[in-house]
Amino acid sequence: MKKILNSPQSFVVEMLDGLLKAHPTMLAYAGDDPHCIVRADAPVQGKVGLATGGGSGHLPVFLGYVGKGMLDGCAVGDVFSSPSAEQMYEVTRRINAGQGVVYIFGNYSGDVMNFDMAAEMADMDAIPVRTVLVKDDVASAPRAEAVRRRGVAGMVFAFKVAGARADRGGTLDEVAETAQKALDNIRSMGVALSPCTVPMAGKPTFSIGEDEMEIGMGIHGEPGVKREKLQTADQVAERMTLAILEDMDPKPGDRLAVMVNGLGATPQEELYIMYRKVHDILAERALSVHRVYVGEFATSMEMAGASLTFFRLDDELADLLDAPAHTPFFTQV
Amino acid sequence: MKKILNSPQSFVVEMLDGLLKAHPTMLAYAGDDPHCIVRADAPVQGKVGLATGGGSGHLPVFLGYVGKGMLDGCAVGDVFSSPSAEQMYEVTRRINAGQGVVYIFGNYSGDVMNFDMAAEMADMDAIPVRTVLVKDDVASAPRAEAVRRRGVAGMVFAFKVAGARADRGGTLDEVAETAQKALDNIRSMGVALSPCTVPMAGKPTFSIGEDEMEIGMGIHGEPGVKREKLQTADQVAERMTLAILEDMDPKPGDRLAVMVNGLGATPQEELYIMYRKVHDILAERALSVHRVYVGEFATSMEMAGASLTFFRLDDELADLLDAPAHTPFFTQV
Amino acid sequence: MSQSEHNIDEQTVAHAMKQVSAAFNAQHEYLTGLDQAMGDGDLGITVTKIATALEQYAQTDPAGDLGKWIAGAGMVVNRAASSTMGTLLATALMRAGKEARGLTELTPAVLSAMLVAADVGIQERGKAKPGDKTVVDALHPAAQAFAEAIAAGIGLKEAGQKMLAAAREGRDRVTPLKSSTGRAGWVGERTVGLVDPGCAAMVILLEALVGIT
Amino acid sequence: MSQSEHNIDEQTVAHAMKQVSAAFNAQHEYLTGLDQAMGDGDLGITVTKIATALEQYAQTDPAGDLGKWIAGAGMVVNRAASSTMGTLLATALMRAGKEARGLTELTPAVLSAMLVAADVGIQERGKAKPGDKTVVDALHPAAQAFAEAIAAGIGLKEAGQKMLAAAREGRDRVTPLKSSTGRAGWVGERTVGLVDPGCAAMVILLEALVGIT
Ligand SMILES: Nc1ncnc2c1ncn2[C@@H]1O[C@H](COP(=O)(O)OP(=O)(O)O)[C@@H](O)[C@H]1O
Ligand SMILES: Nc1ncnc2c1ncn2[C@@H]1O[C@H](COP(=O)(O)OP(=O)(O)O)[C@@H](O)[C@H]1O
Ligand SMILES: [Mg+2]
Ligand SMILES: [Mg+2]
Ligand SMILES: [Mg+2]
Ligand SMILES: [Mg+2]
Repeated sequence: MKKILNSPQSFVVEMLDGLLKAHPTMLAYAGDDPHCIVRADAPVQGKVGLATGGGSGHLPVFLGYVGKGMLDGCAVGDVFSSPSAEQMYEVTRRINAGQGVVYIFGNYSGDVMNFDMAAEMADMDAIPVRTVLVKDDVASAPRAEAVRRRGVAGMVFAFKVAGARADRGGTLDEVAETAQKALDNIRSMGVALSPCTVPMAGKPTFSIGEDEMEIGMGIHGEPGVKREKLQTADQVAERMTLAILEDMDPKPGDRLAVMVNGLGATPQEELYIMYRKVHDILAERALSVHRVYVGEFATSMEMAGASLTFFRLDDELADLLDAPAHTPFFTQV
Repeated sequence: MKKILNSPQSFVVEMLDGLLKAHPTMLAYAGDDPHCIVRADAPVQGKVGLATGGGSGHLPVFLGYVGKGMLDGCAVGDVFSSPSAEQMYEVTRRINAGQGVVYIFGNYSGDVMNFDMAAEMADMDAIPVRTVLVKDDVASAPRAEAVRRRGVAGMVFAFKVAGARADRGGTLDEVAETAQKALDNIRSMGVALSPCTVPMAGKPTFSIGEDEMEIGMGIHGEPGVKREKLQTADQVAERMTLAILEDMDPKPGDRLAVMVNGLGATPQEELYIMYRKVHDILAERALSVHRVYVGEFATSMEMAGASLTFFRLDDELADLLDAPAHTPFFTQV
Repeated sequence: MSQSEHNIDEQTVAHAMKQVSAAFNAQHEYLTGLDQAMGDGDLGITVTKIATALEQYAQTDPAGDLGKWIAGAGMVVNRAASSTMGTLLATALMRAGKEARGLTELTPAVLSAMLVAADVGIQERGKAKPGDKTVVDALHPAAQAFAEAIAAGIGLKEAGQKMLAAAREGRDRVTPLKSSTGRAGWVGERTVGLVDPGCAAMVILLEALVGIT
Repeated sequence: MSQSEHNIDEQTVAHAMKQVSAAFNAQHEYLTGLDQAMGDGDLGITVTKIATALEQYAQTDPAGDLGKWIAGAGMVVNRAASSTMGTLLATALMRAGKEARGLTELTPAVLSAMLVAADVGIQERGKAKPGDKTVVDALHPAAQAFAEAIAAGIGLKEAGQKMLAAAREGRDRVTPLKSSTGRAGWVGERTVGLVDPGCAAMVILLEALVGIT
């Protein structure tokens, strides 16, 4: 295992310590447990709170989107594993300004169960909570079983528009509905070229041949659609684009936001080579591109690979997506 | 070679095509040669032009900093090799608004010779040019031979403050002097854990043992100070911090901007673990941290490793660094 | 045999916790391997964390309320390990604890109720049903077999063996099936023939418990 | 031997260009290896690009002005390969071309002046001096030896051999030294005993040129 760290045991806590030392005006600990992080100005009066949470190892997801225009708090788990219900509840309590809290997180059973428990704790304290699950990965289950799909990079778009809706005074139900409406229009798919290593495990999560890739792999190394020979950038981009479009079924003239996301080790040059092909296919189909995000938005530590996300916009969603935001990892003007 | 690309030959041109398709309102081709990129609104009237250039494979360096508040144009070479003098000159010509052009680029002989030739061409066309060389890597030569040092991530700070100075109406000489003053106060050092592969070469630029690192390695794999056993994050951060501080010799109370830069494959979690230690050492020495930049600012494709840069600020430099900027890879509000 | 010989006192419960810890520590690599085959690989880490947490918790004083104490172990487990398995185990401990509120000794009937409550709790929390190839497929038949045996007046030791046999049988019955829940659900066809890691962990846990009765 | 037998015509210059291309193509892996040992590794790519550019350029028509044509080759080389070696070679071609302006044939004296101009140009552009362990250490003695031989009235063929011997000797003379310029300068002590890749490339180029005289 070749990582810059002090010890696997201290990995997450030291990462958080560094993050809060680097961004003291933006982030703060919710209380004594370093795994509970909130906006430095939490609770934001008059605003619905937005919380997320999940395992570490995905920066900027999840914590990196806590800040103005996006999230209010985040419960941070160990690498690739859910934070506890207590931690989620601690965040909930600290960001609730009396308007309630919306949970937006990925559809992984550990996270789902813990957020369910946290919501029960919040309920006992009379904090109203709404839960919106991110299930954007089209490769993780066929359309008929879309409820089983896992959440990947598309969650960033949900954070963005729900955050903007909350900023504009949306009620608890309105913010949750906006997040759900966004997610109904968000689809993603990934490809992995190399594994990554969980510090505590010390060895790669899976192995993959020198000339192989896995289309559809998830951000913890969950198996994808197919393990096969490495293809060209155009072929990979085309397959992901077509798979998403087939699932989403947009009409000519529809407006999309596009995200090409690096999983960790893939150079940005390669992401742009992929975007080029995506752009050309969308143009051919008369789909217009409203905004483009290329970079690292949801990673799997040092995994090589990329994911593609489309977000179909109507006027409301486009307007919310365009709103400014400012967090440690995401600044939009 | 495991990369998402179509062919090594088309790597740079397709990357540029993707970049311009993704950022059409920010970037434009200078003319027929796709390697010459300028701001979409170039030339900016009444402003000194800022140009850079160098090999590909370092995104966001160099091209990613072309935009509002930073650079006006960039000549883009093949992976790890200089663009041609003609290309640099083409950029120069297109961004000159009559106030002349400042070149800021890294001290690599290919780039130096070609920018020298470009300046000669500009001179023949009566475009005044000033050249400022980036030589921030303290590991690349001892202080006595600082003129031989290579330029690494510290150049981003020089782009930033020179860009702000130009925006505020600085003359050609003033902008060049500001860039030089900044660079006199900028020092960097890197560490590499893995090599990277130039697409055209098809195999790694060097090899390094499973448990080894190289302190002081450059962003093309130039040898560093020492090849040794992998150390802890705290040890690595401390060595780089102390080496830079020794060279820079700041006084208690001095203000620094800090950049922890990932070379490509290193997860941001690890960068923050390093920043934590840097922060603590600076605090011990009563050095104050004005701004922190953690992320990928100057990469070596998929190389694992990181670099650390300190930028000592006076009021003028701090003010220029704080100015807003908006480019495809760098947005500051 | 006197009635109290069949009962489980505070010390024995604490000892049971330590036995489970030891078993998890001994088997974590095996569980990691099973979980990796399912496209994940954190289960070994999870049980190690649970082991450390329980070992430490076992040093604390039940203070006359075994039920509260066991539920407290659930909180500790959730804090220490909040992956699926950790959360389910935490839920199981909390629900089991509820059945023993205010007690200083656990009778066979209470033990049986605790196991059933754990089973119900895990099903409610995870929403998996028997046959989905999850930990439920080991725990549910085990809880049923134990409850039946105790209800039939069978001694604790023998009831424990019946429970264990049912757990192992349940684990093996779903091995040929395709996983449909949790992470393994995404691996689909490739899980056919693979032992469910959660079932394996549950059998290890029950073996450790029975070992001390 | 008639005077014109010693002169180099347009066709021969074009042929020389193709020979250099072929030699670079044949030796690119060797040069990459040398450059990698110096902590880089792009020199093979550089010479391949130069080879492709020159091969194509050699098809074009000198149109009665060999000097302009050779200088044009320099522009083409700079465009195709702008690493240190490419830029220096481009500079060399531009400067050499200047010495042959308006000519349709190159006399030994012109050839000698061209080589000296190339040497001067490379030193001006790169600011390296003999002994710095750069391409200058192969080219400078070669240009000097050739100029001396031609000035002494020695025939082209023999002068070429003297030039080549001087280039090889220059390359070998600096091998034991430490590189101090360019990328290799950063490798410091570890370059002692390594052949300078630029010198090696220059020897390959001169060998290809001499091969056709
Ligand atoms: N919804 C569920 N209900 C019950 N058990 C489940 C459920 N999902 C997964 N499991 C069990 O959890 C085991 C995996 O545990 P663990 O590795 O902790 O999960 P994860 O890594 O997904 O958080 C599976 O083998 C299965 O037995
Ligand atoms: N300043 C210089 N002047 C002359 N020759 C130089 C100079 N710097 C480097 N060289 C030569 O260039 C060779 C390397 O060429 P190349 O690989 O193209 O350089 P780079 O990769 O640095 O652009 C060296 O072996 C050396 O002979
Ligand atoms: Mg897990
Ligand atoms: Mg080079
Ligand atoms: Mg697991
Ligand atoms: Mg080189």
